[in-house]
Amino acid sequence: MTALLETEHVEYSYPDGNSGLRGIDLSLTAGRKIAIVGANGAGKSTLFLHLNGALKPRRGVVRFQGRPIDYSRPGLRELRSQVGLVFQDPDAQLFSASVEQDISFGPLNMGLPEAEVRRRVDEAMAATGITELRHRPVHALSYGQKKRVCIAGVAAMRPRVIILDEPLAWLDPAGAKSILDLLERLNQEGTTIVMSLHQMDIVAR
Amino acid sequence: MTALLETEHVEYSYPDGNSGLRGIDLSLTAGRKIAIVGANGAGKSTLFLHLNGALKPRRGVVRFQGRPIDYSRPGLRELRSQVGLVFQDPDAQLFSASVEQDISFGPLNMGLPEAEVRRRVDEAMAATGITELRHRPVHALSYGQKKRVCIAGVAAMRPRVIILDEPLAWLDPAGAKSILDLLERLNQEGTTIVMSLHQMDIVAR
Amino acid sequence: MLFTIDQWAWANRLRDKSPTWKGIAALLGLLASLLSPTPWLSGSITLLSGALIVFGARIPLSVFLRLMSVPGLFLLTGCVTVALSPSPLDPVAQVTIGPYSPGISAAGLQQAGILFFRSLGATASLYFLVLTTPMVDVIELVSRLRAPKIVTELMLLIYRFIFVLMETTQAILLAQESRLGYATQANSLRSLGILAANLFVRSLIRSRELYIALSARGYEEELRVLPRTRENSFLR
Amino acid sequence: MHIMEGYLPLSHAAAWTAASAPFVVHGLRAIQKTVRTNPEAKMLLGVAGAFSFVLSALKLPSVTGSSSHPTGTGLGAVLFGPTVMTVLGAIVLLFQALLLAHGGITTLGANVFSMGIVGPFAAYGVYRLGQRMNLSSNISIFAAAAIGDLATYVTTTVQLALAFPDTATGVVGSIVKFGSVFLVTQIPLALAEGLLTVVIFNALSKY
Repeated sequence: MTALLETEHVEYSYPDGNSGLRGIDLSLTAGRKIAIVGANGAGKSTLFLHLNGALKPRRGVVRFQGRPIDYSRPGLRELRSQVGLVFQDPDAQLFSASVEQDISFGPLNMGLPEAEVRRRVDEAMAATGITELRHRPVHALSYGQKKRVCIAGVAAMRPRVIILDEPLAWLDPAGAKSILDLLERLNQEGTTIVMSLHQMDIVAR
Repeated sequence: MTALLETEHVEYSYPDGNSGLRGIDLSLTAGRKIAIVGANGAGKSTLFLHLNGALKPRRGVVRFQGRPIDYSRPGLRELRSQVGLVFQDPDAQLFSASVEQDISFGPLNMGLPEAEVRRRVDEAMAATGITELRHRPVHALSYGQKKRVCIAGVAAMRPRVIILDEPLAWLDPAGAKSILDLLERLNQEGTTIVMSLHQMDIVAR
Repeated sequence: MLFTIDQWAWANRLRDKSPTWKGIAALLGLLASLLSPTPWLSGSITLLSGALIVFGARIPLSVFLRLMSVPGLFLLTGCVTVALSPSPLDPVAQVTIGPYSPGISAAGLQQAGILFFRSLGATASLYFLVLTTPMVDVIELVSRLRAPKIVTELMLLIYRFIFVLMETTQAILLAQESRLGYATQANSLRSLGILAANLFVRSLIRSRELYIALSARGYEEELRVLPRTRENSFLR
Repeated sequence: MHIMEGYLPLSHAAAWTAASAPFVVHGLRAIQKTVRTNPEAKMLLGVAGAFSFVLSALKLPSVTGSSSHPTGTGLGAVLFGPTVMTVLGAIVLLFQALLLAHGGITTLGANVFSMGIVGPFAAYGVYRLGQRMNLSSNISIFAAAAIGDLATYVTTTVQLALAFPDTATGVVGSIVKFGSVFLVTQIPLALAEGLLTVVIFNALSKY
């Protein structure tokens, strides 16, 4: 069985000379739930941006389903419908004040018909437990609720993998537990889950 | 010996009806180092904003050095040069371009002569172990370094009390220990230290 | 907590009514106020809008009254200025200061009166729309008026990021205040400048982050979103 | 200085809207062209628009002690250019009308003309002139922001005077009336805005 996502000797350095990645080898099997643990600044976020094609390695190669990533526009479109990325800061990725509209963005970009988009939005909201937030403005939501909207926005695209950067950051234990439960459920429904965790999260749980 | 900071039956509720404080009585003796432990949303941050005059209680009274807080402009100026507040999220309180500039903000506002400001900035940087970061842009620092800059910015004002909201949040154990050591040192030099801790911090250490 | 109008727009009893109808009603109120030859019509529109806001949308009267007083200073100085004349032809009241004899003219007074009620009626009509209609619906309405796509896209982004940046601003203001940033006038100017510069730099970072995050969800050229669902309305 | 909802007669409201329209359309075309080659520009403009709204919601410590709000007109014109600022200014003015009840829908055209067109173009012109005359950047920026502000107020004054000519002395008399009421209060604010813009640019240069 080939790996779903793989990196081989991936190297990257930021234009401003900030630390990047040095020879990362990684192999993710489909269906798993994986946590990557490391200190701040260890490059987890940088790695994740490579897995979704947002960054291109300076050296080495990233493979999805055995094939090197095709960085052309249609290639990236295909990759991004399969590999979803949830960022750490919800305010960095929620662009519409309407929960419903924000979640519909990804599915619409995939070119799905409106009825299908609506169905997926409803399903993603149900799965993440935010159905009753449908008509609330994003700026009135709590931090944890915003996190759920972000996850729903990616889940509505039904990717094979969802990658989450520090999904537990800034959440209290109860909030963190409910996000972990949600990820567990998505995983059992067949989505591969990759997330980065902070050392503190491990110590505490 | 009178208490340095005292609250008596302090009540507060947010305009949006969010939970606030209900009848808080607190008495802090000068020179001590005190931790206030409570779950998220217990109102620790709200309480701290009262101690520094940023919020005015709806009922009850806050006393500094035995006298009720004077909420006039000069009264608050005096209070805030004596009671320093370090917020939980460093990104919310670091607003200058460079480390040195940020630390000088408080002392400059106190109207101190430039030479004295420089001396205090140097001292505060030395005390918090960030002298070598002096000319670094704030946004390029790690989370732990930012926390230190925040503490230095308040310490440079030489307040009698430094109040820290969740100083250990989101730090790994090594980072947390070094912040605790730093607070211990400031305390031994005569500064009263008040901090809120999350239950998790206690579990972890 | 930030903007009273926005808060009520999301939490009033007419929220889910068709934005098109609400828009048409507000427009009629605006036009009628502007064209009203007497204070009677514009005055009635003020009362009608107020009634719809208070009894229809169930927004407290105190909120409506407070909002009506927002443009009060402009209205008052504006109307007084219209009524005053450096040398009135038909003075109602006049004073002589050396060679000048300014006063209030009868025609000016009448004009100021009409103007006063006209502005109130128009303002109340606008309040009816904005207090009952969430901004997301207003943006949808703008797009139905065939505004260029880029306009509604920018409106969507600006509306969302007003709140993100506002939150940052309030946090920084609090932090600056607690380090005496606004203790004197000179301090205030300097602190405000630092705040604005910082906010600008953070805005640039935010826009970069947003681009990366939206690209990860397949953004290429257009910010496409679903129109809101609304049951049983033949004119959505 | 926002002209409130309903204050201008319909004919004037329509005329100012017609006067503003070509500038807005031109700005929109320029933006559309930029966005087509660089899709990231859309996010930048969106966040920049939000920034200018938030800036205008801040309180400006003024020399007189009364507080007002910075317009950010000069800042925006120098940073983004006046063409782009017209579009951002128009949307920000719309949001100010809808969220804060500053200004209005029927007076949007007139307000866009004074604050989104005359202000930014005057500020940008002064800034470029200052650069060409090799003035220090502090002086150019101060002058750009302060004069951009004043130009806005003068425009508003003319708009009000045209709508409400004095019964005896006509439009000119009315300009004097409105001018003396508004300008006296606005000059200190224009100076404060100029100072603030200089402080912002100096702080920005440290990044």
